[in-house]
Amino acid sequence: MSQTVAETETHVATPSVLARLLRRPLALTGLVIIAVVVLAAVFAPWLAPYDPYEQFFEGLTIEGAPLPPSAQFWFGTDLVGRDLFSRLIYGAQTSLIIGVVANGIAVVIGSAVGISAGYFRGWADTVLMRFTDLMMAFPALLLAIVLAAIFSPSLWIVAMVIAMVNWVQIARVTYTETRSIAERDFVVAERAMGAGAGRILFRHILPHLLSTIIVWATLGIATTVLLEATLSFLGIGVQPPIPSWGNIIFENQTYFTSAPWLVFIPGAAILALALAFNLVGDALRDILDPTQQGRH
Amino acid sequence: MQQKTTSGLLEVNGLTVQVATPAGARTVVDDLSFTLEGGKTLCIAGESGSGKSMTALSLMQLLPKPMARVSAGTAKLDGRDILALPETEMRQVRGRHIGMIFQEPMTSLNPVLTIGKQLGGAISAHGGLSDAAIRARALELLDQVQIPEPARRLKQFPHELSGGMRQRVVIAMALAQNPQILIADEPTTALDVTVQAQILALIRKLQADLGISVIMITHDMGVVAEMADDVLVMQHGRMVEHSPASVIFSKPRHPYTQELLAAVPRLGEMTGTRAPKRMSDDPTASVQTPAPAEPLVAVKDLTVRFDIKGGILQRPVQRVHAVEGVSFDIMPGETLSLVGESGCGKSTTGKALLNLIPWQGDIRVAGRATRGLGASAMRPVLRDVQMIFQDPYASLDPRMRVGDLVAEPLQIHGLASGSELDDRVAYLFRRVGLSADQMRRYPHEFSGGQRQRICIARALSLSPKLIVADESVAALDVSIQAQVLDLLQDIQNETGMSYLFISHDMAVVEQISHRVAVMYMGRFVEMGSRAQIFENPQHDYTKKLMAAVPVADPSRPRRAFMEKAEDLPSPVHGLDYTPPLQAARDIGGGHMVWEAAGR
Amino acid sequence: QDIKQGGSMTVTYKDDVSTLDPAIGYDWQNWSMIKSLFDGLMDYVPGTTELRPEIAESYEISEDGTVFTFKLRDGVKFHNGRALTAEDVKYSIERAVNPKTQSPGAGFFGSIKGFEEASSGDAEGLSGITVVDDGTIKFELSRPDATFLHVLALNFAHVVPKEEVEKYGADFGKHPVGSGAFKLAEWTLGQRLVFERFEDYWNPGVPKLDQIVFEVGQEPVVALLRLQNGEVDVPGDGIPPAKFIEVKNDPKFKDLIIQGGQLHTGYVTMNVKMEPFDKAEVRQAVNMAINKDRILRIINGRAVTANQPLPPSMPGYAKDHEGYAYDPEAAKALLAEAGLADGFETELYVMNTDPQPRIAQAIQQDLKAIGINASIKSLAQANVIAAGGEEDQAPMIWSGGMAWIADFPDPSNFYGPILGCDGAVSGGWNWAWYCNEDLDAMAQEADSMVDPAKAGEREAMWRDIYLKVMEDAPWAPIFNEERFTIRSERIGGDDKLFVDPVHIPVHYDEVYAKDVQ
Amino acid sequence: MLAYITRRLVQTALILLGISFVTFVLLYLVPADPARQIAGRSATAATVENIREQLGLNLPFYEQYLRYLGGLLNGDLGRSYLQKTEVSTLIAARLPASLLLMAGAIFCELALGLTMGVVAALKRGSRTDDTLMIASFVGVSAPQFVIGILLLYVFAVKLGWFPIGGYGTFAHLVLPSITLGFLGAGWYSRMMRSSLIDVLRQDYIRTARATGATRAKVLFGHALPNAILPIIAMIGIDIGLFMSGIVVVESVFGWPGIGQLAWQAIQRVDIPIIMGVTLVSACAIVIGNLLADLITPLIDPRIKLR
Ligand SMILES: Nc1ncnc2c1ncn2[C@@H]1O[C@H](COP(=O)(O)OP(=O)(O)OP(=O)(O)O)[C@@H](O)[C@H]1O
Ligand SMILES: Nc1ncnc2c1ncn2[C@@H]1O[C@H](COP(=O)(O)OP(=O)(O)OP(=O)(O)O)[C@@H](O)[C@H]1O
Ligand SMILES: [Mg+2]
Ligand SMILES: [Mg+2]
Repeated sequence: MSQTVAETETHVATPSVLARLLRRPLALTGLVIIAVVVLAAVFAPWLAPYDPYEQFFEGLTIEGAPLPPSAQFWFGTDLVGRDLFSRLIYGAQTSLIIGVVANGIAVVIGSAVGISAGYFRGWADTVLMRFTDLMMAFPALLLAIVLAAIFSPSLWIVAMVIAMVNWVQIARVTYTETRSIAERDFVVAERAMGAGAGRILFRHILPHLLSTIIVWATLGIATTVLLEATLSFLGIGVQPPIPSWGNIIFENQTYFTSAPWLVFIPGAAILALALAFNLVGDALRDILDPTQQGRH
Repeated sequence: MQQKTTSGLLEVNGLTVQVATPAGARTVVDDLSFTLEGGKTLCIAGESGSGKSMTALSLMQLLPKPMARVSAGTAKLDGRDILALPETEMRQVRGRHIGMIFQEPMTSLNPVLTIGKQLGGAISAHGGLSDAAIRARALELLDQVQIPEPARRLKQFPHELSGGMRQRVVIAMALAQNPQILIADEPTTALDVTVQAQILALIRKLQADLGISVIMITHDMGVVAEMADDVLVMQHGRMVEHSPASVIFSKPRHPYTQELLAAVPRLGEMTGTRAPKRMSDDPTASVQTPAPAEPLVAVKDLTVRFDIKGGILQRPVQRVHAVEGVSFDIMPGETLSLVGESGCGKSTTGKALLNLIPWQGDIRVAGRATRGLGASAMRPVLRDVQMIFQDPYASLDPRMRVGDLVAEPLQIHGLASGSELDDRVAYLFRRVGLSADQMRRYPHEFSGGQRQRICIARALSLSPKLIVADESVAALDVSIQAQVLDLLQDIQNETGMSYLFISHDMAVVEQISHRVAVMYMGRFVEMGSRAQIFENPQHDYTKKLMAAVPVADPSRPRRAFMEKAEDLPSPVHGLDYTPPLQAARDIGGGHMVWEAAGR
Repeated sequence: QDIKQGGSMTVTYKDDVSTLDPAIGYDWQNWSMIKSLFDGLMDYVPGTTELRPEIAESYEISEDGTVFTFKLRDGVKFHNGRALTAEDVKYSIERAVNPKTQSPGAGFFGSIKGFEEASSGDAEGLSGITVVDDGTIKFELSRPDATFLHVLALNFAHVVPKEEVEKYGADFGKHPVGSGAFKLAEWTLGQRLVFERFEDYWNPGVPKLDQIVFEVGQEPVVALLRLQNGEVDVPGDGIPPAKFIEVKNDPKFKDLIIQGGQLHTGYVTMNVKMEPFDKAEVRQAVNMAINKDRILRIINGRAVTANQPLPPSMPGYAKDHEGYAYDPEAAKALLAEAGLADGFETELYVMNTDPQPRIAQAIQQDLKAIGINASIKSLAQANVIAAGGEEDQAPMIWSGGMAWIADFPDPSNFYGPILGCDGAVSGGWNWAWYCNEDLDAMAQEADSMVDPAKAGEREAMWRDIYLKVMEDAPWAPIFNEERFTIRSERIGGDDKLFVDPVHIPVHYDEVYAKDVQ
Repeated sequence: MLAYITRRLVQTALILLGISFVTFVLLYLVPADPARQIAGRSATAATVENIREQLGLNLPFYEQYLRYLGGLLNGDLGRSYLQKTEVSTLIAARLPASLLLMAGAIFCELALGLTMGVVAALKRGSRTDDTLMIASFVGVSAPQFVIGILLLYVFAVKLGWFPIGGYGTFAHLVLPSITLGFLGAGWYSRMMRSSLIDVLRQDYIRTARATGATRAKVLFGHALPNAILPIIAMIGIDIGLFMSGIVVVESVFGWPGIGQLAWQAIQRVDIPIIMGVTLVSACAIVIGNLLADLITPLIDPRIKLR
């Protein structure tokens, strides 16, 4: 049938998602940036020219000013005389750990809440979604700040805090989607065959949510990286001297006129990483979501 | 009537349309030529995907932009090639010279603008009219398309109108600037038969009154017979036959045309037979007339109401009376058909049998009462009752292989596993006419008819005693529809399966049923054997339904124009609504007619 | 001099001005604002720490130092026009002591008779204050108090008119009415305050300016940039580190920078109740491990190294004390002596505003060199203070940003709450939890030497106390901050006025506008 | 409609109740003692105890909360511990600045975002489209504090076109608005683009074109009213983002709004202010959502308020 031909074309017989990502220039750029950051984070001890914690005596001028980029210190030094380049490389670890762990937890919590509320309805739906509504109405940053103040901040606490703030979006999205999938004929058909909730949830609904979840997970990493940076920027993030891109800016922010490199280089790094995840996430959204087709 | 001229009003020559696909350009309309004469109706017929819509869109230069384009051909209108006109000039042609009606009345009106705004926009598309003049013209147009209370309609939004009304508005918009040509792309496919009949009659009347030429696109040979002066049959983008209507129906030359016509179920063709079509061919069939025995399914006073919630506390404020006190039995090996128009409660009745929705009343399946059974208690019942859903594609999980999908019921009920399971599934595939090596494919890799077979295979896997087939052929092209119907009947012949066959198509129902129940507004109005219903319809509604079915015979006198359109009454009522009493009347031989009590 | 009055000045602050109620205000921003809006019995000679009477014309101290009698000036008026009387003075001090006022300064009046009863709410007023007549007031103390005149110069002892306080109730702090050189003309919350010259001020030559505009919510860096643009006259928070070198090296601005001492010490506290800081050797080792010169460099040399609690400009400062010199090797040896040759893990609390975390990191690196692994806890000020007030929470705190700045220039002011046993309680400010009964007794003794003739002896005693403290080394003093501030070219006045040790940061009443001269 | 609004308001009240509870619990857990902060460094233990009593801080948790709720019902947000002022006065004094900033940001968002989105949708697939979409990605990825500092550095410090922070004139508003609106502009342009592309594919657009309507008429009369719908739904979410954004933007630009108030209060654990600002922000978010839900049916008649 001609109809079949047409549909085979739209539901492409997947030449892996990765391959399709690589075909898009923007997504490719994003992947390259992510790869660079990941490599930097993983191989930091080998890549960094200096110990990121070492406060060099010659890292400050006599007056105590940081040094601008030079052959010795590629990105200059910070306000206590440490090598900015090395700190950026180690800072990538922090950003990625937060991005992956915090966001991973958020994704798990969010999808669990969304799916159960969306499928089971009734009181589970009411309780979970009212709670989600409540969390939606919370100004996220304020919540994060208060949480960070309660549990005195550390890398893992920051990750938890971010997870507790970020799951809401995913819960909403998976909830709506689960509800609509649960109404779709094939789920009704499953019920007509006598299938139980577990089977329907895990074999039929979850696979359909997977692409949504993947997309939101990547987009969420971008948000998470930014949120961590913001918390650090406000001085309640990862504790010094552990470098994170956000707290490098926080420590140096007032120097934006006298030592702009200390603010704008890490700023550019955050931007690049968030941008990369956004680009990849968006491309995934395109690739994995058949309703968004017809772009690019 | 216009003067017949030697050269037609619109002359299309060598029209070729290509669409861009990942695999390169694909020709979807191939070298199409025809002439539309003034005041005549040209029907373009053909199955889904044959390029009918593309043809129409290319004449308006409205092809979906980057993907599709006209790669060759001309279309002369008043000496100008409208395929080659620049956009600004083409805009003068659209609406003024050619008006167009689209397939989907539900989506072809802008949901956020009032009817008045949209109609007004169409009237004044080329400017220069005062508001009063626009309004006057709008009222005139609405009156012309027989919409009651035109002044009120102007203020309404599309979603506040029924499908039929909307399609009338679309027609009014197409006529707004007095075009010479009206292109109607499947204008009635999405509508109920009774409404379809009204719209078709309306188009004919307007054509007669205004003397315009019509290009009518349809896949329904019945509609063709009702409307066409000339017929152009398309297949895979090519024209296979182009003749006057009378010729096409009496002496179809091309095999494809013949096939198309053969597949069309014709209302009344089975007059005089007792058993369904397939069985009558085969007198040795095991079950001819169902022997009076214990009913397989007994439904008493089935009532389904859906609450509409609202107010501060989200309490129910209104109620949809989807099914109201319906009772029927289904015997082993029998096909009971439910017919009726959209929203009358057919699907709801079917779903209630499988406990997919909450209901009241009493349902017994093979003697077991199913009321209030939980999911696990229902499981054994579901071995006896299975359902095939209206849309085969939607009811197959697109991410699973079809083999696994068919195997699922067996796994759920723990009936087979391992190689036995594979064997059973392979058997089921062969049984529905698919090859076992297609098991590893995904649903989207099949055609509509094949998918419906997969659904049937899945329903069969539990060897149920009853299958609820909900509009199982409605979405299919006629030729495929015929195949699926045959398959269902073959299975019944072989296994003595019972069907609850849900359909809105009287012609299909006539072919397959032992007994027929006509539904209207959640109730039965008439029930009886096929012969009783089709040869001796009693209830007005049954008669109206049958009269509305277009008949694929151009020689039949065309139906007269009907009264002003009316909206179907709504099944939504207040909470305190008590449905009026009905009285059943048995007029002999199990032929029941329900009428309002006290008549 | 004949300095013409008139003109206006713009001052910026980062943080909001919370309240201008003299009994309550205790912030960097409002301290000297209150001094300009209100007057007390005593004040200091502008730019110095030398006491002089303000609305008191003269005073007498009894032989035993327990009775102080003040004669008030004539013609002192409140901004609402009413004449100020001795009754007001009494009311104001009693108000500060009254627990309902929740004054943070109530404790300063502890030596006045009847304080216990009044501060617990059992008595209405202070029995030790007597209004002799409209122009005379008498204070009776329960014990001799050498600091009492300083106490009367504190904001908490400034005079408020009862009727206005009662009119505004709890909101008096937003509608201050005093008898000071300026009165409040406008207050847009969170944005700006405008002070206007009080025409009826008792001292006709003061103030010099007609108007002061305070803009709040301005980051110090922004304030300085605006000063460079000529929009701001005095950045209230001083020159931010980020701009210091730049303006210092800018010929246009370098002469406008003013340097002055400050009654401030930055130190690291070590909780003597927590292991291993319960061992004096460990605390001494920490003192020796910190490279204070490098820390000075990090803060662009805007301080001098410290080796004792008192700042150099404080009476009682031990000039020739050598303290613990920077010597990591010796520090290691000390650690080894304490049985911690392998070092240990600990935590260093620090407030999370620049440059404190940076200083903490420098300290951290120094400690690491002798094997102490201190992880940094950089928290909001309130959280650090809360941790310091618990016996078992914060092993080490870098005091920067929350450190003690003396309320008045007397050595006793550096002891009680932060090193004495009184402060070593839950919720106290003695974060080292250092409590030496002998020293407490000595302090008590020193403070009862009221006789001005014995001032030298008293000073020596205090010097001794602080040196003894340093033997136990509950603190590692790091530096004494120098104040560096800048003013616009338009504003004139003796340099001392811009680094006034009491009217911090600027003596608003005395500076003048050059453009009206 | 009325029933709907009433129900939503009841829901809002419940949400605010929930938020007040959660915030109260969280702040209760914050390790800082307000009484000691008020008492100051020279205070005796007795003074601290006395203050604690006056503030009711020694009451059991639930009693403290009920007290707070009681005040809340009378419109009393309590008094700031450190500012010694009614929280409602403080917030009222600062709210106009924040609202102004938000208005500026919304303007930037819409002006920039919608224009970019429409242009990109109309020029789909072109280089313009690509450039605009990359710009929008930068918008959604850029940390606000970096953008803020960068704008300040370039346009205020280096070029001197705008004042360096502060509040008062229109010129003061420009940079903070852009900073705050940048993120939203990115989102909006992308949403507008895909929404418009989607709408332009709809049948009713084809119907409109088939009547011979001009491109402009089709775009403005038919497509945009539909394309704008998903963006209206964003209002609520947007306000949530703003509420987070103003803390950062106001601190960078010294803007005297409630973000700055909140930040100062958090630093000093001034619990009544934190509570107050959280509730006001939550209110704003909920009201934003309510507005979005009320506006949508005005544009989209299919949506009925139930
Ligand atoms: N936008 C498009 N992009 C690519 N191919 C298309 C597009 N629209 C239609 N086609 C293909 O063009 C062919 C002809 O489509 P057309 O819509 O003209 O069929 P039709 O005869 O109108 O069918 P139906 O009865 O289903 O409406 C089909 O094979 C279809 O798959
Ligand atoms: N879950 C539901 N909630 C509310 N109303 C419903 C629900 N399901 C069906 N209805 C309503 O019940 C009525 C009967 O619906 P049903 O699906 O049974 O009609 P149908 O005869 O199958 O129509 P069609 O031919 O369009 O499929 C309709 O008015 C429908 O809108
Ligand atoms: Mg078509
Ligand atoms: Mg149905």
